[in-house]
Amino acid sequence: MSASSNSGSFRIKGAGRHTPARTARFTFDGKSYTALEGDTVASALLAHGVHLIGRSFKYHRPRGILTAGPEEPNALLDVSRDAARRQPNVRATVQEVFDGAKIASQNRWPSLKYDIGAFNDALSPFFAAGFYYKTFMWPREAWHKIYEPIIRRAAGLGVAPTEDDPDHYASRYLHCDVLIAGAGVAGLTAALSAAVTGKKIVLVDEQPEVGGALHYDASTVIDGQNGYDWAQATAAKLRAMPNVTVLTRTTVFGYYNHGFLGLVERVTDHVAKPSKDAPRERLWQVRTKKVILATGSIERHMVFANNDRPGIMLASAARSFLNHHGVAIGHNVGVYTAHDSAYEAAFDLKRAGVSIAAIVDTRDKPGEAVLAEARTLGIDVLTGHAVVDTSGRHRINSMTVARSGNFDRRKIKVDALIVSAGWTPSVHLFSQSRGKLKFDEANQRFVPDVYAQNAVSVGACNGTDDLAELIDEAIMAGGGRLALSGENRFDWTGGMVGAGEGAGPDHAVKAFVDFQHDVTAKDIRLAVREGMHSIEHIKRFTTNGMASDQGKLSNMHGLAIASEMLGRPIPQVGLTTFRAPYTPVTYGTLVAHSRGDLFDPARKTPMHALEEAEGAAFEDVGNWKRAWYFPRRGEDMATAVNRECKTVRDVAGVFDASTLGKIEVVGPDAAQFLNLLYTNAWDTLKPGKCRYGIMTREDGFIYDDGVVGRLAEDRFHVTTTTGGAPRVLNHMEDYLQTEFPHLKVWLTSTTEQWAVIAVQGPKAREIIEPFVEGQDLSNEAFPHMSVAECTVMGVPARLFRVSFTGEVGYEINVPADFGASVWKAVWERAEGMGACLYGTETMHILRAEKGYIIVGQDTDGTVTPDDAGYGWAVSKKKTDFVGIRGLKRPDLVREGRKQLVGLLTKDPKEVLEEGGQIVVDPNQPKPMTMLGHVTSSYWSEHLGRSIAIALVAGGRSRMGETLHVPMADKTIAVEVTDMVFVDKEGGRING
Amino acid sequence: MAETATRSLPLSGIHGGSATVRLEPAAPATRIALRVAMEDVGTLSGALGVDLPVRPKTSAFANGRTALWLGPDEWLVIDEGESGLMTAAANSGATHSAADVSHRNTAILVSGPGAADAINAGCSQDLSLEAFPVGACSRTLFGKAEIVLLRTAEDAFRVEVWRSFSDYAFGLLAEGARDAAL
Amino acid sequence: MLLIHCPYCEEDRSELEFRWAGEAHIARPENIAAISDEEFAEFFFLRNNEKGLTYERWRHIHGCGRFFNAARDTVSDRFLLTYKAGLPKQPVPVAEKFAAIAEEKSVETWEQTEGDAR
Amino acid sequence: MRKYSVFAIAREAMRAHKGWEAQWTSPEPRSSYDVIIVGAGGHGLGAAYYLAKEHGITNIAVIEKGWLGGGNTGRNTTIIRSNYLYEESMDIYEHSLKLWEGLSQELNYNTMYSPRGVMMLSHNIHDQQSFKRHINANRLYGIDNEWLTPEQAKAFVPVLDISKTARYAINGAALQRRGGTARHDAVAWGYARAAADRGVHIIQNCEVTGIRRGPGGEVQGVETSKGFIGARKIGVSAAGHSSVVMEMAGVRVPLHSTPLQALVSEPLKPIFPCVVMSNTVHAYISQSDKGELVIGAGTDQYNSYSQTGGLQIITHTLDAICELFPMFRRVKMMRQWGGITDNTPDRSPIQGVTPVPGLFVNCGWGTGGFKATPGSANLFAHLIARGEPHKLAAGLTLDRFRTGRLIDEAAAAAVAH
Repeated sequence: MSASSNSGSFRIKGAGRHTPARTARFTFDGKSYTALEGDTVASALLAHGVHLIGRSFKYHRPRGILTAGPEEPNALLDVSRDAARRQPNVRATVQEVFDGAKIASQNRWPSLKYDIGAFNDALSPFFAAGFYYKTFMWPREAWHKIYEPIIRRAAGLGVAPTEDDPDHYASRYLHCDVLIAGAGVAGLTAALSAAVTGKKIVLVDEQPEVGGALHYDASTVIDGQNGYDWAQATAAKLRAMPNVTVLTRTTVFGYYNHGFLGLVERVTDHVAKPSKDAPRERLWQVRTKKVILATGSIERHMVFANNDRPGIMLASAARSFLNHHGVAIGHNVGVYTAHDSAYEAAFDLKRAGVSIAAIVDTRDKPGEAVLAEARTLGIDVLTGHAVVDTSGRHRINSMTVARSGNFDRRKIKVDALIVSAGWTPSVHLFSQSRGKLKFDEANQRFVPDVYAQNAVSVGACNGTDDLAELIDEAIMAGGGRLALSGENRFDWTGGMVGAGEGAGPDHAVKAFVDFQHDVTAKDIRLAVREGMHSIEHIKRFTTNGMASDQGKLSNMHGLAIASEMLGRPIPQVGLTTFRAPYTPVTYGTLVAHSRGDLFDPARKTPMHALEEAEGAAFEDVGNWKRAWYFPRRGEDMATAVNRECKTVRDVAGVFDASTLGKIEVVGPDAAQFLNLLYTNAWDTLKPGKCRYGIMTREDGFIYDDGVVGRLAEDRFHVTTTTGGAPRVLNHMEDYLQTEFPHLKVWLTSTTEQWAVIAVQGPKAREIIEPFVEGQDLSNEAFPHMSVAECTVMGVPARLFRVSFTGEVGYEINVPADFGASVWKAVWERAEGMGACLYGTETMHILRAEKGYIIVGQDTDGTVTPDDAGYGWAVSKKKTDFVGIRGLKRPDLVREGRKQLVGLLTKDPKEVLEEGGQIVVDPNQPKPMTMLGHVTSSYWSEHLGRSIAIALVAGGRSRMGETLHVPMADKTIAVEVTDMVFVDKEGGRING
Repeated sequence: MAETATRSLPLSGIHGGSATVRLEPAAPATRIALRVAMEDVGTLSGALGVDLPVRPKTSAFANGRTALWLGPDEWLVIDEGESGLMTAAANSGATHSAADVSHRNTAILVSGPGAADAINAGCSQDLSLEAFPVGACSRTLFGKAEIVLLRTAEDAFRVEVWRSFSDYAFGLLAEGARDAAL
Repeated sequence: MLLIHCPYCEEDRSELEFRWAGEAHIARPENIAAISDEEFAEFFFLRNNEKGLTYERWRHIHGCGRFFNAARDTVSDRFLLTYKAGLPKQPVPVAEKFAAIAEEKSVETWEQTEGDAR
Repeated sequence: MRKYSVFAIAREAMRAHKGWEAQWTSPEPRSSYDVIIVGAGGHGLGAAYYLAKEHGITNIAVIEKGWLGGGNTGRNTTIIRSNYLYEESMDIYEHSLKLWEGLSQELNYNTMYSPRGVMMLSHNIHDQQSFKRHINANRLYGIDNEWLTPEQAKAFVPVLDISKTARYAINGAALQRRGGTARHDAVAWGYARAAADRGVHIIQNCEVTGIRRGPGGEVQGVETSKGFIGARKIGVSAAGHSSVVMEMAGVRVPLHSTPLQALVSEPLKPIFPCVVMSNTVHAYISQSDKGELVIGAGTDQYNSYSQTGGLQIITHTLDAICELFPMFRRVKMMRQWGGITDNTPDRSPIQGVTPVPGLFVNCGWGTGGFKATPGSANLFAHLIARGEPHKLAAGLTLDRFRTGRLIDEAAAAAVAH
């Protein structure tokens, strides 16, 4: 062993695949270290002999590095590039070191070595599984006020980021014929085989390089060359083919319906100075015809007392650190195993100059070949033995060994211990695809059985252990022809699930099944004793498998212990469901581009920029940004709105109505169609005229409203509410396509074809007159509720004489690209005449003064046309329209329904709160009987008092009655009135 | 009044793209949303001077006009000049619906070797040449906006989008273009 | 995310382009004004909500815009067929039906994976 | 039943916890019972418990096709609140909330009811009008719910982004302080333990395959995978599978069964103090005692019994969450899952008698049934015992779909969770 470089005294000269000259500096808990490029944080720390990495969730026990992959439950760290780029809960075994990385341990205070929380470990007899269900109940409030905050502070792992993430993320949809998950021997072979067929192939692997198990398995020979080298050469060959995409550092995290898979590619987290244009991660959403699952298998740990000390590690992980990273995990390593794979780890370590204290094997008869090799290398093998305990505070310093069934124990000094209980096929994706597993009794494992989608599993994830067989299977899955040979040094045997000897008896022994959540074998036994007989109950009661590694190591052990305790075979106990994601996925990646301006389209009208320049405040209405009011210098909202209201009534105002939905209804049966879709009659409407229409659904409740203009016998210009446009069109299409397909009529959304400039007020006509050509605007020629196609400022326009204010009103529709230009000219003239710009707030007030309703504000989906006082808009002559039957249901025709009425506060200065509830007797005890609520309420500058509209039970029969609106601090008396507050005779509108 | 309205395009002045993707707003065009029953397709084709395609996902081009199949009785007809599409349709004599949508839509031209990748940042369709050859067109979703996509060349697309969604579409294309260049 | 075959576009497209539109083949009564309250409630509210084979409507709202019908297995979410609006209820081909039954049995439903001993 | 307490734990700690008894037993079914409840979720188990406790009926079987608490009880995001709009809703949810407040003590099982507050974000004037309508109605009904300014909301949830430039800036919030969360499994287990202690049989892994009816149409019992089990009263409380079970008795109910997904993050130290919901951007979020951010996504659009949903539902939800809480972009999704929700046309539940004598139904809780668990169970027990609804549940009948007297919380723009 030589401490050859400053990249760590545990580096083995000549071992590993990194270049010694290429180094990177990082800090861990403030201390600086040098790593080699290609190191994971785990390998870099191990190279410096650092084994204590973190603290466990519940007992705060010291923990080290257990694995070399994404299944790592212990070594979770906080990794940051800078203050805003801080990432909690990062697996040290996955994160590659980059120059300048700042890395910190988690879940400890004040420091990793001296953690107050470790007191929990001493109290652990009290903290058995599910203990919190049995206590913390007295007194009543104490759970929320005292116990829960303490538990919360102790729980959790990393600290959430506190700054907005400055990185960006990308997303891409991808289509292929075959997606291959995993680029180990099986995946690469399948890819080669599939690639020659010319199909479009995507090969994905989560590691920085392809190779899978070949990272640690240095003895496998494929196609006559070292396995790892073959893998890299094969990847290069595949990358060169036009029909193949190879994605590394990319995890298939979810296998969803109909060949849809989610992938996450880590683009820059390993780079010291990423390009600004590079996303941190990229989401790939793949639709594939076929999936080849070559996801390999995961080694299991041994379950025995104090099996969680730093320095205890999976055998394959120790091999990865040695063979790939060139790092020895200790000087004097013990081995505890039930499977041959750990022997190979011992051989590799021994050959690298590490002494092997002993191989402790639970089996009486390990594989002959490995046993022979151990003898050759002079390694002590204790068959039929168990490790029953370990010692060492922050790192293992000895293992206690006993012969099976014997009480004699002896301590063997070690500075690391490698373990293997065998291998669990990675069937996560198969299971997510809703395939059905079967239990392989002989090998104590679940393997794929029945497929629910077009997928095939190859290699270790399919339970195929033999290399030659695996290669054949992969070639077959790929569908091509290929000659490939492979050779293993040893055929592995063995494996066990459940607790080894020394995991019990239950008193005071902690044999961990799930490391991160501190679930021990006795916790699982306790769950069974307490009546938890379903594996899901056991999981939930103990939290086994619910940590951030989602049970990759613990599920099979937990199941086996439960099975033994229940006296039922494993398949009868069942298996918990594998859920996406396979490994945790960053929210930012799933969100990808949908952030900031791209979170949701902000729809703006053609006049938006001009309105902005005039100082408009905007409000959100659905996706639209609408001008809300136009404050002048020094004005607050109320002042501005009062001025706008007064100006419109006295002079005129200009309003942007472009967002109103517009649907062009064209065809010989257009009127007949509208007859069916609206409660009103349309065949009587003459071309050139408009009518206000109400639309109900079959249930008879108001769905939308708007003015409809008839441009020709066969052409209507329908308007809808701003928010209702898409759903109204969908509703109309539904009836047209499926209920009334015989009608010759078509619908086209023209909302955005037209910019709509409303000019309202006594001077409206005077303002627009000079701009309009081809239409006489006189009252006689163009009275209220008229429509005409004409020319405005030289461009074809649709001019409506309509009013939502009660004043003379016009709505100029010009093709949208001309909107800004026309608006500018009209406003220039209007301004000169003393008019104003006004926004939606003023529009709301002016219409309320006239008693015009806003669907969605004064109605809420439970209001009939009659309730709203619009019974006149429901045709009595028509024999059919959508809603005709719903309107006649008993509850819709009963007495006492809520009806829209006006409310006037006794104190004219008092403005009711919209949403205020109305009662007869404000002094009644709670719960009070409520008659309805205030739907609209404003200060009316024109009237010099407040006005309101309300839904009130039996409202129209209560005219003149005094009711009350009780607020938190006072009760407001109101009088029920008519809904029209201004110009009841309607003279102004026709002026 | 002498003053004549001037036209301002929703994406005027905007530009963007990356090393492999060029993004530019298309020139103004005349467009109609055309609806006509199968039996009258021939008549309308004659009137418009372009054969309305009847196979899904296809388009036709003739006399400066492009007709895009959007649905079994629905086409988007684009004329890049100031032409009388509405009048031509009206004069066909056949029952149909034509609505002028020249200003409802605007278009973004996406070109370059990364064009398909840029669009696939938000479009779930397979844009390989086998699945979406030159001339193919489809209404679809691009992120959270509806678009009509037309492939005009192996490495060029026209993205038709409603004007109020055009900022969003351009912004998302710019992100896609940036990523496609990596 | 489902993959749905649009019978008008004659192509499989992502669910993103579609909107589900409820149970299929519920005809609006021709004499709707004359039906009873019970009949109206049945027409407007009551749905089969089948577990297994269901006939439903979809609209290719961000595609060709057409409403169409589909037969789908609500346990496996497999589409057995789709067909144009206006056609009567189409029988599921026998082979598809068997495939669906097999698939329904083959998919791991939560009852199977998360159930207790059987 | 051995009482749970800190002393019991201390005693057991001394003997390696060997003395705990099973929380419930797994008996073989008798040939008949007085009452059968189909579905051993929180609602069904709770109904059995209240039948035994308040109505003296103990000869009850709760029949469950999977494992108890394995349906929506064990899959939801555990939000509890009662600030609904309509009286029918306020009645039942407030009844429930009051029971939540004492449930741990009642059951001698820590259900971890945590009144940490449920905040609904208002993003526009429409939200504000709707929330104030709720707040006023709630106040006059004796239910707490208050309006907060954006600054007050931020003081309550420091990680909230209240900047005016946000795409959907926040203009206020409604807060129900008594709202909060509870531990979902504990509710099912607590009721199961307390019911079993009173003699109720909980029969798991037993699928109901038919409902047998007598000559007068009345129920006689259920066919199950374990054979016929008799009963003159059957209560169906089968959530997403209600349509399937009711169909066995020939009763159609106006339900859609739809997948609803949820997700949790990796565990984090406390960062999120309450429940926040936003109707406008479609998301809700809280943090569990274990430290996971628990996030509810929307329902998928189609009927399905598959308990899987589309990834696009998850991504859309996270779009919204990250807009509201930009610092969560680097947080990671650890696990996603789905349940089957049973949704009615008016998004309000159905609890009442059916046209079949002896058959009672409790369904249609949609995406929000967890909060109702104790109240619904309590009133369902009353319904089964008395044969007619309690006055607090009188409006929840099936008949409302005939008369049109709907309880349209969705139309009233309440957040439906």
